Amino acid sequence: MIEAIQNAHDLAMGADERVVVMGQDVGYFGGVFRCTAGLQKKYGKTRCFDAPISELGIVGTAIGMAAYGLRPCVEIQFADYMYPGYDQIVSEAARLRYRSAGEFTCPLVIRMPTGGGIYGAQTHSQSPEALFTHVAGLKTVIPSNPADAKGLLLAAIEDPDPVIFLEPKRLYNGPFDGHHDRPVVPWKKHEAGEVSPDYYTVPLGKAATRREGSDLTILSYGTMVHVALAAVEELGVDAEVIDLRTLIPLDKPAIVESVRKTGRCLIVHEATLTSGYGAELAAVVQRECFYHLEAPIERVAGWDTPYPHAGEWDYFPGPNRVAAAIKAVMEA
Amino acid sequence: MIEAIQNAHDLAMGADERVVVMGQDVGYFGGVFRCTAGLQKKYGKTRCFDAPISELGIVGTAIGMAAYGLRPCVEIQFADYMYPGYDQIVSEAARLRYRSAGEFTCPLVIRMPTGGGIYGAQTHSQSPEALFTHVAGLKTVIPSNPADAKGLLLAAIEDPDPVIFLEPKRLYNGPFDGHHDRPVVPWKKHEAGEVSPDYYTVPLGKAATRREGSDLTILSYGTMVHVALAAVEELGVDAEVIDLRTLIPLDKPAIVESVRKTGRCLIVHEATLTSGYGAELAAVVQRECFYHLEAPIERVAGWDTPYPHAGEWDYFPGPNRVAAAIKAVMEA
Amino acid sequence: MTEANDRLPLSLTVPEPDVRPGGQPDFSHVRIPQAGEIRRPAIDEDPENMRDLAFGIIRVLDRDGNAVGPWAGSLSPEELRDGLRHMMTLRAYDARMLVAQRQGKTSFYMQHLGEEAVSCAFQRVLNKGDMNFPTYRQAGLLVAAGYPLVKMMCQVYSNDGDSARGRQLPVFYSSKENGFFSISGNLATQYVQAVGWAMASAIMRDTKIAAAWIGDGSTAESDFHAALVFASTYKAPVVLNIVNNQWAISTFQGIARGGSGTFAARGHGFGIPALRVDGNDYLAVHAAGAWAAERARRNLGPTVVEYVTYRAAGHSTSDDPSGYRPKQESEAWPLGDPILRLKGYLIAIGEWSEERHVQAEAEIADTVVRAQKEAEAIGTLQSGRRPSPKDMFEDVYAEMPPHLVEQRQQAGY
Amino acid sequence: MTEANDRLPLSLTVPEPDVRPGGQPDFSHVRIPQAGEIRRPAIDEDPENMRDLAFGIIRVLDRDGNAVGPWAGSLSPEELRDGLRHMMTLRAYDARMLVAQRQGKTSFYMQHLGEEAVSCAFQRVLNKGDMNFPTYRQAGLLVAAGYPLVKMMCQVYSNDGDSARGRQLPVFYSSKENGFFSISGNLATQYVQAVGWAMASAIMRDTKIAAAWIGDGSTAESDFHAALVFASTYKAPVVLNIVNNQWAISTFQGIARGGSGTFAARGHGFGIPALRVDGNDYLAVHAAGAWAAERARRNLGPTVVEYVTYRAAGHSTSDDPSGYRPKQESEAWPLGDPILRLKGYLIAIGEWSEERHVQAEAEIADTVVRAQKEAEAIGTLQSGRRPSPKDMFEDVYAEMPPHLVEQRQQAGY
Ligand SMILES: Cc1ncc(C[n+]2csc(CCOP(=O)(O)OP(=O)(O)O)c2C)c(N)n1
Ligand SMILES: Cc1ncc(C[n+]2csc(CCOP(=O)(O)OP(=O)(O)O)c2C)c(N)n1
Ligand SMILES: [Mg+2]
Ligand SMILES: [Mg+2]
Repeated sequence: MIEAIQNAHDLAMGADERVVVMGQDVGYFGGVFRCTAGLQKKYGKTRCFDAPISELGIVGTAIGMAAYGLRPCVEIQFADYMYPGYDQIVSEAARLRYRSAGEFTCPLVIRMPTGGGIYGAQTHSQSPEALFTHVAGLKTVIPSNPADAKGLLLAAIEDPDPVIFLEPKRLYNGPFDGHHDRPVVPWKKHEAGEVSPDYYTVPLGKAATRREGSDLTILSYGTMVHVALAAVEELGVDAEVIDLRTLIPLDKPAIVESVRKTGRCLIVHEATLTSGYGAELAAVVQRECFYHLEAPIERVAGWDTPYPHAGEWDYFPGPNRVAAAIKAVMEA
Repeated sequence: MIEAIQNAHDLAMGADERVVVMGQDVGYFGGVFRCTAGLQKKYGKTRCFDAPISELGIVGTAIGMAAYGLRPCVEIQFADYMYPGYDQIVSEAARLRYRSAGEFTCPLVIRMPTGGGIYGAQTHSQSPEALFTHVAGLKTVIPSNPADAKGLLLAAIEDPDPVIFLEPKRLYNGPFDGHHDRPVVPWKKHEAGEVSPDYYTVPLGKAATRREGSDLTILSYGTMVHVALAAVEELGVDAEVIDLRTLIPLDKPAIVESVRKTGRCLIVHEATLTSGYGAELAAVVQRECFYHLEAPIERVAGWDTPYPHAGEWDYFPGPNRVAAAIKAVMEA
Repeated sequence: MTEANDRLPLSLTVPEPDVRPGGQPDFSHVRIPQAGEIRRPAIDEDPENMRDLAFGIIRVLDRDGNAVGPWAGSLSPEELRDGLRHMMTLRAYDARMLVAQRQGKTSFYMQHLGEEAVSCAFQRVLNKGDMNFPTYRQAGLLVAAGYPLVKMMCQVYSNDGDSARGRQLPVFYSSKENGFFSISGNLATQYVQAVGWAMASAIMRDTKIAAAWIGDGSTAESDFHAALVFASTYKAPVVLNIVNNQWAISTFQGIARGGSGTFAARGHGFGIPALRVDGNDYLAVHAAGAWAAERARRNLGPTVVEYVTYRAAGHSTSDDPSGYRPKQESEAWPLGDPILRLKGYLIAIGEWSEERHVQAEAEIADTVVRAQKEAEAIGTLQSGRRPSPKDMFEDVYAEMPPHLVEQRQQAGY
Repeated sequence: MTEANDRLPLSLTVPEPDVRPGGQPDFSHVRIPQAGEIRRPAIDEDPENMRDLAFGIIRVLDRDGNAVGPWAGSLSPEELRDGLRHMMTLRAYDARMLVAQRQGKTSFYMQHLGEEAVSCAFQRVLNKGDMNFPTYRQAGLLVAAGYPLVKMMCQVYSNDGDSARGRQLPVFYSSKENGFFSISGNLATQYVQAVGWAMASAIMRDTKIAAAWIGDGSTAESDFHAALVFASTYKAPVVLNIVNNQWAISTFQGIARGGSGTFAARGHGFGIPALRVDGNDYLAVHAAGAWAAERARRNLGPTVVEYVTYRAAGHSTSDDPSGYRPKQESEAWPLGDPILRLKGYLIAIGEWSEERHVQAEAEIADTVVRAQKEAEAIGTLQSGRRPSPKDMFEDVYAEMPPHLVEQRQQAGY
């Protein structure tokens, strides 16, 4: 997935000189996850450069650049470190078009690796998507595979509004079904690991059905799509698995159609449960599908605690927890 | 409500010399809303003092003070301005006990006026409670009347953990039923406006039933409790109106019992709808009361836009919108 | 580690202004250099060699109405008369809008009383295409740029003529055309955005520069630091203005400033040259601003400029300063009134007269009243033509997403 | 406003280190004052009169192994031998833990190679009850305080002996008893907390002081600014340490520092006195730290201290510095190795010998190995006795709220 993201940057910078890349260690070194490798060499150090360790400064200057007319695509080294830039994201990037009635706009992409599974403990594992989905004016995107990552990132860079682009870091080097004790599978062995070298976009706001089924609908995104698929296969249940890809705007029609068909719904995410994005999904689904629902909607999510180091796999909502929840939904 | 909050500070500072008050304009002047009036004079300027305009600094130094053993109770001038301090709240205050396994703790209260209704536009009207309820380690409190405000604030100051204390600013000078075109009612004409001068606490985590009823359950908090009650009276529907008072920890038994009884549920808050705390409430209620629900749960909330100035009353979810939603829930 | 019980107890310092209500204002200890006293370094002077400029006060107009010293001479009499008219217009405009707010025609207002020179004079050092990132107290930038008063008033009234569709608090103007960035209610956020905007100009090998604005109190915010870090690192073509009007609502400047003598000194921590200027001296503001703008244009990087002035009125219409400072403090303020000072100078050099001044006042009053009538003919916050509630759902995104379409329908539009 | 098309295009400056991989490290332009050259001001010196100290480098040990100048003499030979042992212990500990990480016994590790003097020497200026707010690169504070290595290792292994129940990333220690505040993964947040802690001590009229720690790169964060604003305003009894080890992961210090010559200079923007010290000179670190601590104890307020050192190893076990700097850069670094320098000095004054050194190395290696065995007998990240998953739900709050009780039950506990 790293190559796909790097390639999206490369194509975007090649196609549009207004695209600039900034972030901690993204310049000469090419990013701690290598997502910007080679860009400085190719496009020069005023188009891809290292920033001081100030997420506020990165987002704040990027807003100024976007208002100027550039298309900054900036990296926050870990989603856990976006908080110092949160004021600029929420109070500024998200509101600039609105408060100036379109006179000033903010075409800005803020990328950040998210999620756990790499023993990063509480400050390298967070999934803060719900802190963005609550903010009017932001779009929030989270791919689950390289092909989508590239197409969504290019769509995000083209988008005239600020886009939060969450990259599940556990998927950087391969799909991950949650069985942490099994050998790592690289992307090249996965069908979605094949990425066209061309410039293409995946539209924001469109979910993808990863598996069709009739027993229940599983709504998920990012790493957890793979975990959900694994749990489904292991249980042998005929679930429909929807990968949301974009959280805001939400592809409500796809969700509603599926749940009305299956009559059952499970929501799976890695972020802490309470007030997570799953709550919004549950609220929407129960309202839109009330007369079709045969069982309460269940949520599988991270526990409402910080992400522990030693207990990483006790915390991570792996296939067993997902399977148990599938059973609960099916048996209710 | 201002006097009640001022009085709670006064009693807490009198009872415990570890209680210190800090914030912008809270010292000599006594706060832009006068909630700390007279405290500096009474307790000296090292126990109640003005802070520089740095919400980060206010929260950050308060965490250090709390770790030292003090009980800081700090004011953020408007909830809309808490974002610069959000990193310290989320990454530090909320996690200190956990990450040090109790070696260091953070008994800290962060007060902030919240909500609209005073023509404050987008930066003096926000209701960011969902940005706190998603964070493990925080408690989130929001009173709807002076008696509760005092008792909850004293409980918050006594609490050994960080508490976010949201004060609906539209309630500072009187209850508000959402009819902005009618004369303002002062608290002294309202029963909950009577506040005992004694030191007392209202326990965190306990909801209050403001009106018993059997037709439907309305879950709300802060200003919207009064709006909901008004809509209920105007419609003549026999609703049970629950004032949550504490969002985290949530009084789930009270909610579940009520909805199981009435079979219908409406959630009302002023914050933007998507990923608001209402989503969490809907997710919990549909799960716990699935077999008792006779209609989809509805949410009335602020629109998913910034809070506009001229259109304040088009934005505010007033009694008409609540009434329409009650009808929708009752007729579904 | 050893025990240290033999130590005297520590104590917390909480800075206090010299006087509080009831006390007698006394500014005699504030050292104010003579007009003409402060040197004018070369534009490309090494910051390390001009540290002294952060601790003096650059002044051009002396007490007798002469323009003296190395910073004098940046403006023609014609330009100065324009400047006088801008300041008088801003003051007249403020006065009318204040009354309009008291009359309930809008919800809120913020004046510039005593600070008119800062924004009015600075605007004149900018070129078309340059961008200010102002606070709510720099409307003089718009007035001096010739932005129509009617449009400003429509914003204040949140009426249908407001180009921002009534969405923002009064005085939160925006005009790209006039180099005035959309105002934010969150203090200081614009400061670092200005640096980014300036960086963009440099990245694009353009010639535009940015001007960042902040109040004394707001320099405590994080954005101020980020702005200085980024501006210093990338040598952004930006002027970093700090308007020190002595007060942040009820809090005096000593709380934000702490132990440094001045706000200008903040620049020294970053190797950024810093000037400190008499903010009530139109000529000094212009000269210092021009110096800093020239540095930016020559790709020499950022300059910090502190304007020493005084907020003569309340913080806003929600504030009554008599609760925290003596009523007479404003009059005791030693740098005088910017309008009177410029007027006196123009008269002294024979380019203005009491008669012309009275006439100008009348003309300006007339202009403002006419603009107000025009604006009120459209509407005020509570009456007349107001933006449609339908507008509320526009511009959240470039294209309205389905959930907002749905909500707009729910709202009945 | 006028058009400015006649201007030359601007351009963005992006600072670069002098050499990159493949280049030849050359530190000859780095001005390094002679040992003994920098003056030692009185403890209560006015910050304005000691600006020069932010631009020099306080050094005590010269190249010939003498301790010279006004900053010499703060430690006895006995204390220096302790210091040597602490540094050697830290280095031996690091080496073992690095191997343990490579062996998969834990997930991650961060070394102090080359920077041992900073934390080891500074700890010795503190009293019991004082509090450090460290980063992940000051474990020397614990070693020098006598905190058991076994406990440190249990933390690194996240095993059942870890007092923080395996919750934190390796090296994120915590020990209230030893004046070591719980480490955060979010850079810089501790800096302002230290100021608050110090303010609390002053509010309570106590005698304790705080020491804040930050890396060169992290000074760009907002918390750094807030810390300086609050410390300067309330004259908090805190030492504001900045460890400039030249690198922030792959980013050289020039990006964070920008145009100011040094990080110490940041203090000048706030009127805070600032020292700049040879961080590889145990005696200099101790003397400067003691000076700053004494200022705090005398209620004279904060001091900024920049330690000039070099991160000789990778940023962490996740980092390979050969990707962004020449491999030989570390050796070319002109301030030498802190252990070798102190050893040389002790030998020069006849208080140490090569033999004793070899023996000490063996003893220390033995101590570390024994501690490691003890820790591993409890467990490592992947094996042995680990904290129970049940613990995961504890300490989120003092009392477990119902929703966590429910989740714990769901988890099977
Ligand atoms: C982030 C943030 N915190 C607090 C406020 C509330 N507030 C509005 S104006 C003000 C004082 C600003 O003082 P200063 O920067 O000196 O500007 P001045 O009003 O004097 O021009 C405060 C505290 C705010 N708007 N934003
Ligand atoms: C808020 C935040 N942003 C980014 C990071 C990622 N990060 C961890 S260490 C580091 C470099 C820190 O450099 P410096 O402050 O110089 O300390 P050093 O490692 O050299 O001791 C970065 C960018 C982080 N931990 N926290
Ligand atoms: Mg001010
Ligand atoms: Mg470093």
